[in-house]
Amino acid sequence: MTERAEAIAVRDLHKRFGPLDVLKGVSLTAHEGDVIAIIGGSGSGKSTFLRCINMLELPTAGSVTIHGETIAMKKDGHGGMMPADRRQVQRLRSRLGMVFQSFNLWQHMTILENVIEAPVHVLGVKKDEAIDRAETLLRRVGLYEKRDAYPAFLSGGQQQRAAIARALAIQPHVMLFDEPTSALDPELVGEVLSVIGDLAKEKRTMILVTHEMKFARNVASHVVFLANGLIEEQGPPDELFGSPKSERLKKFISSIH
Amino acid sequence: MTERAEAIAVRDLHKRFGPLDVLKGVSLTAHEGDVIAIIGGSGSGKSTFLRCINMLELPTAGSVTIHGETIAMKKDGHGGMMPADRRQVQRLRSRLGMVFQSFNLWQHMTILENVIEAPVHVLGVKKDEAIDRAETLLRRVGLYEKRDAYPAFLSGGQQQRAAIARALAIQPHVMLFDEPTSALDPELVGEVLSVIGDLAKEKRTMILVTHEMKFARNVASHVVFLANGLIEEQGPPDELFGSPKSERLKKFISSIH
Amino acid sequence: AAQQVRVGFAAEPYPPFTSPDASGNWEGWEVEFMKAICAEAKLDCVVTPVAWDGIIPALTSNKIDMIIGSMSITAERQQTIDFSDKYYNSLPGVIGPKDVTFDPTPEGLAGKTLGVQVATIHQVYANKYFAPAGTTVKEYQTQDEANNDLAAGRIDAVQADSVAMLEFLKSEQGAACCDMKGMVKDDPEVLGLGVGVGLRKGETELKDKINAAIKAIRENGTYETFSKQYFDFDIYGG
Amino acid sequence: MSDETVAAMALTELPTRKSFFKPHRIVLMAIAAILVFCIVWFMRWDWVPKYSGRLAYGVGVTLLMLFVTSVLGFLLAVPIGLVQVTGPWPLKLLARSFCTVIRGTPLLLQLWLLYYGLGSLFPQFPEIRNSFLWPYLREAWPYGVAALTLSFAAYEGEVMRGAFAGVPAGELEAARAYGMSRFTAFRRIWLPRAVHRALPTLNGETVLQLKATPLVATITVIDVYAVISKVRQETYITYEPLLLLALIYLCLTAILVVAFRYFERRIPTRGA
Amino acid sequence: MADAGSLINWSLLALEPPGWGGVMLAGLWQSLQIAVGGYGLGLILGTGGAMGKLYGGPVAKDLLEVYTTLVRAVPELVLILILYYAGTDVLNQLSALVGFGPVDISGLAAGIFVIGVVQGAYSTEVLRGAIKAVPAGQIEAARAYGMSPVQIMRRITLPAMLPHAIPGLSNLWLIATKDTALLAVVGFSELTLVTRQAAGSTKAYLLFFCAAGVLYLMITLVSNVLIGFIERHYRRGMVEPVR
Ligand SMILES: Nc1ncnc2c1ncn2[C@@H]1O[C@H](COP(=O)(O)OP(=O)(O)OP(=O)(O)O)[C@@H](O)[C@H]1O
Ligand SMILES: Nc1ncnc2c1ncn2[C@@H]1O[C@H](COP(=O)(O)OP(=O)(O)OP(=O)(O)O)[C@@H](O)[C@H]1O
Ligand SMILES: [Mg+2]
Ligand SMILES: [Mg+2]
Repeated sequence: MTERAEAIAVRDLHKRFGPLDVLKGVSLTAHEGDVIAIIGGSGSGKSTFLRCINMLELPTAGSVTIHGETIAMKKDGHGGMMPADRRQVQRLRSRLGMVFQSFNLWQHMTILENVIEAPVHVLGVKKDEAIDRAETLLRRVGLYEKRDAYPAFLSGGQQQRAAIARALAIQPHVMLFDEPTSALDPELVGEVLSVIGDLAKEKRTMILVTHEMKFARNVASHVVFLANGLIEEQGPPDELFGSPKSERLKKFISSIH
Repeated sequence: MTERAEAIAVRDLHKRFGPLDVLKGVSLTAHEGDVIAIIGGSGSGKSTFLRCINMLELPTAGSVTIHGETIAMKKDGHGGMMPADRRQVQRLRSRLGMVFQSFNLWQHMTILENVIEAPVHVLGVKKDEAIDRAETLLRRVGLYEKRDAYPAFLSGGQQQRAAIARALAIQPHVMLFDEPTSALDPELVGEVLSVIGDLAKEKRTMILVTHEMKFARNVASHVVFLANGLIEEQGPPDELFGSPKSERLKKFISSIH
Repeated sequence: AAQQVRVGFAAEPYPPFTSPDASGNWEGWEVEFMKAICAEAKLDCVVTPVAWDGIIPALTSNKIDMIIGSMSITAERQQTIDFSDKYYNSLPGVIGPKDVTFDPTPEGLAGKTLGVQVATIHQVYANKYFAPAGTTVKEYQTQDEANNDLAAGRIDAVQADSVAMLEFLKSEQGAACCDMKGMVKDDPEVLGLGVGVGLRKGETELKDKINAAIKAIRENGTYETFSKQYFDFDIYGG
Repeated sequence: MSDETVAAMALTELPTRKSFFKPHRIVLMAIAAILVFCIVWFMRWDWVPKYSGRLAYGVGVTLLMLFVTSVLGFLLAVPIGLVQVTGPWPLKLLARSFCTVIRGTPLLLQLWLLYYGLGSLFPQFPEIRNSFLWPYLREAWPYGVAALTLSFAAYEGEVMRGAFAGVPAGELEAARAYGMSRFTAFRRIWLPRAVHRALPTLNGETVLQLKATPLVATITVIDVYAVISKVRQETYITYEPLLLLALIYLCLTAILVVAFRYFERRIPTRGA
Repeated sequence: MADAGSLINWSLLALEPPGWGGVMLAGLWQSLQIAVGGYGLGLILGTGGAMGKLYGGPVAKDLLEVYTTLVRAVPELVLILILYYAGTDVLNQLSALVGFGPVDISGLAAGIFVIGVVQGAYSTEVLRGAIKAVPAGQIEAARAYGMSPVQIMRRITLPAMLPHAIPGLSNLWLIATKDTALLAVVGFSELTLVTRQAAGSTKAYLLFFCAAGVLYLMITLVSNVLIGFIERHYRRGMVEPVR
C-alpha cells in the first residue's frame, strides 16, 4: 500500500458550526487506486468531511493535501481558517470530481453541455476535444443517446449517471461521491451503483459516502466508520463488517440490516 | 329485508365516456339501514357509479330513485340525458351525504363553518341551531377542539373525519363514501374507519366504495363486486368473501390479500 | 336657468391669455373675455381644460361646446369646425436667444431649430416657409414647453403669437435669455383672419349669440376695460 | 410585480391554431369581416399614403426605443437583482429603494421629471453647456431612453432578484466543486440559469415596455404615437388614426410574443 | 441662475395660494377618485369577464378573448385616447338611440370609464387565473350538498379564490393609481397635469415633479401596508406563509 502515491491526505480535520462540533479531528489518507467508503449514522459528519476536502465547507482546523500539494490556509477574522490563495483552491478542486446526492446538473444545459462545461471553461480544453471525450464518457455510462436532452427530461438514475460523467470529464485524481444513490427510487439505484462498481474495477481512486452497506462491502478497499465527529473504526470491509470491534459499529451494522 | 323502505334504487344505469363504456347496466337497491360496500378493480367504474347517484356524473341511461322520488331526466342534445329539473336534483342531493376520497373540505372556512355551511345555506336551518348540531357531530368524530381550525392545518385523518361530520350535518338519508381512506397514511386510516364503523352500528344507510376488504367484511351488510361495468357478483360479505363463485372475484380477492 | 356651456381651454398655461393660478382658478385676458361674453349672452359658462392637441376632437365629440384658446380662424380648420367673428388679432413673432442675432426669415432661420406648438397656425407656417429652407421645426404639445426649451437652450428660436411672446419676454425666465427677433411675413391663407371662438358646425344659434355678444362688449366698452388691464395697445387689431 | 401579474397584464400567449375553426367562430369572423369592411369603407383613410413614410419612421423609432431601453434596462437589472440577493447591505438597500421608488411612481412623471426638470437644470451650468455632451443633452431622446431604461431596470430587477434567488444552491455548488472561479460560475451558471428562469416574465415585461414607449411622444420624441398625433392634428380626423395606431401596436405585440416564444422554446422546461 | 437657493423655493408648496400645495392635493384627490372608481369598475368587469371566460358560451368566450387580447396588446395611452373620444361618443349615441338624449359625461366619469375598461381586462385575467386555482373538488363538494350554481359562486368559489387573486389584484390597484397619470394627456386635472401646470407657471419643474413623485409614492407605500393586512386576513386558511 505504501508503494502507491498519496492521492489525498487529510490531517486532523476539525469543523465546527457555531456551537456544534461536527468534526473533531479526522485524518484519512487515500492512495491511488483506493476505494474508501465512509459510513456512519445520520448527522455524523460524513457529508461535512467530504465537503471539507474540496473546501466547499471551510475546515476550522487541519490540513488537506491533494496529490502532494497542501491547500494553503490562513486565519480568517472569526477564529476559523480560509484559503490563502483562491486560485490554488480552484485549481485543486478541478482535480476532484464530486458527485452530489441530488445530482445538481445544470438545468439550462443539455447533458453534453453539462459534461464539457468544466473541461472547456475551467481546464481550457478545446471544445472539439472536450466533446469527443464527453461522448466517450456518456457512452460509458449509457447515456450517449440522451446527450442532447435537458436534465429535467431524464429519470433520476439517468441524471446521476450524467453527473458521474460530468465529474469524470475533468479527469479527476479522485472521485468524491456523497450518497450518490439516496435520492433515487430503489429501482434506479442499481444502474448508478453498477457504473460506480465499474469505476472501482478500473482502480480509480474514490471516496464515497454511502448507506448501501452491501455495495460498500463489495466495492470498497477500505471502510471508515465515522461517529461523533471521529473515526470510530476503519479497515478492510470484510474485517469491519465481519467482526466489528466497537459497540457503536456493531449497533450501526445491526440497525442497517 | 323487504319490510324496510327503499332508500336508494338505481335501475339499469349506463354511463359512457365518449367511446368508453364504463357502466353497462347496473341496478342496485339500498334499503334503510343497509350498509353496502362496493368493491372492484381500479377503473371498474365504482366511483363513476357513486357519482351517478347524486348526478355529479350524468348517466347515459337508467334511473335513480331516492327515497321513492325518481330524478326526472330528459334527453340532452348529444344522445345522453340531463336532469329535467335542476331544483329537484339540488333538493335530492341534499339528502345524500357524500364523503370524497380527497376530503374536499372548503379551505377558506373553519371546520365548524364547513359543517354548518350546507345546513344553513341549503336547508335553511337557523345558524344557532346548526352550530349546536355541528358541535355535537364534531364531538362525535372527536374534532370538537379543532372546530375553529382551518382544514389546511389538520392531518388527513382529521380532515376526513371533519368531512364525515359535514356530510352528516345535512341529516342525509344515505351516506355515500368514495374510498374515504385511500388518500390517508396507513396510520390515519384506522381513526376514519372507526368513525364509519360506528355509523354502521347505528344502522345508518350507507354505500361505500372501499379497498379495505377486511373492513368491508366486518361492516357491510351487503357487498357488490363490480367488474367490467357490470355487477359480477353480490351478496352478504361472508358469502362473497368466503366462497366467491366467479373466477374474477376469486382472482380479485386473492390479489388483494 | 341659463344655458350651460362648456368652454374648452388648453390645459397648460398660455399667458397672458389663459393660465391656471395657485388656487386652481383660470386667469388671463381670454378668461375676462369669456366672462364678458357669457354675461352678455346670458350663458352659464363652465371652464373645461382640455389638452390642446385634442381640443378640436373634444369639440366635435361633444366633450366641450366651444373653444376659447387663441385659435386663429383658418380655412383648414373651418372644414371641421365653425368660428365666431374674430375677437382679437395679432401677428406671429419669432424670439431667440439674446446673444444671437438673426432675422425671422427663411434665410435667417436656415440651419436653426425652431420650436412651435403643434396644431397651431405657427406650425403650419413654419413648415410651409422655414422647413424647406433648412430649418428643423420641432413641435411641442404646449407653448409653455417650447418656451422652456428655448430658455434651456435646446432650441434656437420659437415662433408664436407675438402677444404671448412679449408676455414671455417679460417673465423672469424670458427676460434672462431671449428677445424678440421680429414678426414673420404675413400670409393670411395660413395665418388666418384673427382669433375666433371655435364652435361645432351647425350650432348657429350659439354662434349668433356669441357674435352678438362680441359685438355688444365691443360697443359698450367692456372689451376695452378689461383689455387695458393687460395690454397697452389695441389687441383687437385692424 | 409577481410573475402571475405580469402574465395577466401583458399578452404573452397568442391564440393557438389548434381547433381554431369552430362553427360559431365562422359567424363571428364574418361579423368581424363586415366590421373591418365598414371601417375601411366608411371611414377616412385617404391620409394613410401621405403619412406612410413617416409612420414607418415612427415604427422604427418605437422599435429602436424598445430595443435599446430593454437591453440597457436588462443590463442594469442584472446587478440590481444580484445585489439584492448577495450584495452588502448598503447596496442591497440602495437597489431595493430604487425599485420601490421607480415602481411606486408613474412613468409619465419620471419622464417629465427628467426632461423638464433635470433637463432644464443642465443649461444653467456653463460647464455642461460647453461640454461635448451638450448636443445630446439638448435632444429629447436621451431623456426618453433614460426614463424607459430605469423603469425597465426596476421592474425587471425585481424579476431578476427572484430568478437569482431561485437558482438551486446545489447547481452553484457544483460549479464551485469543479473549480470554477466566482466569475466563471456567475457567467456560465448563475446568470444564464437565472435568465432562463426569468424568460417567461421577461417576455411579459418587454410587452409592457412596448406599451410604455408612446409616453416618450410627450417629450417631443417622434415615435409612431407622435406621428399619429400629428396626423390627427393636421387632418382633424379623430378616430381613424387611433384605430390604425392600435392595429400597429397589436402587430408589434404579436411579433414580440412570437419572438420570445422562439427563445423560450430553445431551452425546454418540463411541466408548466 | 444656477444658484441652489432659488431652485428650491419651498413656499411654492404652501397649501394656500400663492402656494400650489392646495391645488396639488385637489389633483391628488381627483386621481384617487378615478383610481378607486376605475379599479372598482374594473373589478366588476373583471368578475363578469372571468365568469364569462370560464363558464360562458363559446361566443361570450371569444368576445371576451378579443377584449382582453386587445386591451393587453395596445398601450394604455392609446386606449385612453380611443376610449376617451370614441367610448364616450358611442355611449352618447347609444343613449340617444334608446331615447335618453345625449348624456353629459363628466370628466370624472369619463376618466373612471377609461381606467375601468382597461383594468377590466387585466382583472379578468387575474380573476380567471385565481378561480382556476380553486381545486375542482371544492366545487364538486358544494354541488354534492345541493348548492345552486349561484350559491356555489357566492359561498365557495369567490371566497376560495381570493387568496390567489389578492396579489394580482393588489398590483392592479397600484397600476390603477399610476395609470391615472395618463389622463393628463387628455387634459384631465389629475395630479400629474396639475403638477405640470404648477411647474409651468412657476418654472420650478424639479420641485413640483418631485413633490408629485412623493405623493404617488405615499399612495403606493400606504397601499402596500393595507394590502399586507388584507392579505394576512384572507390567507388565514392557507398553509404557506405570506411572502
Ligand atoms: N451549514 C451548516 N450549518 C450548521 N450546521 C450544519 C451545516 N451543515 C451541516 N450541519 C450539521 O452538521 C452535522 C453533520 O452534518 P452532515 O451533513 O455532515 O451529516 P451526514 O453524516 O452527512 O448525515 P446524513 O447521513 O444525514 O447526510 C449535522 O448535525 C448538521 O445538522
Ligand atoms: N370524466 C371522465 N372522462 C373520461 N373518462 C373517465 C372520466 N371519469 C372516469 N373515467 C374513466 O372511467 C373508468 C372508470 O373510472 P372510475 O373512476 O369510476 O373507476 P374506479 O372504479 O373508481 O377506479 P379506482 O379504484 O381507481 O378509483 C376509468 O377507465 C376512467 O378512466
Ligand atoms: Mg450527508
Ligand atoms: Mg374511484
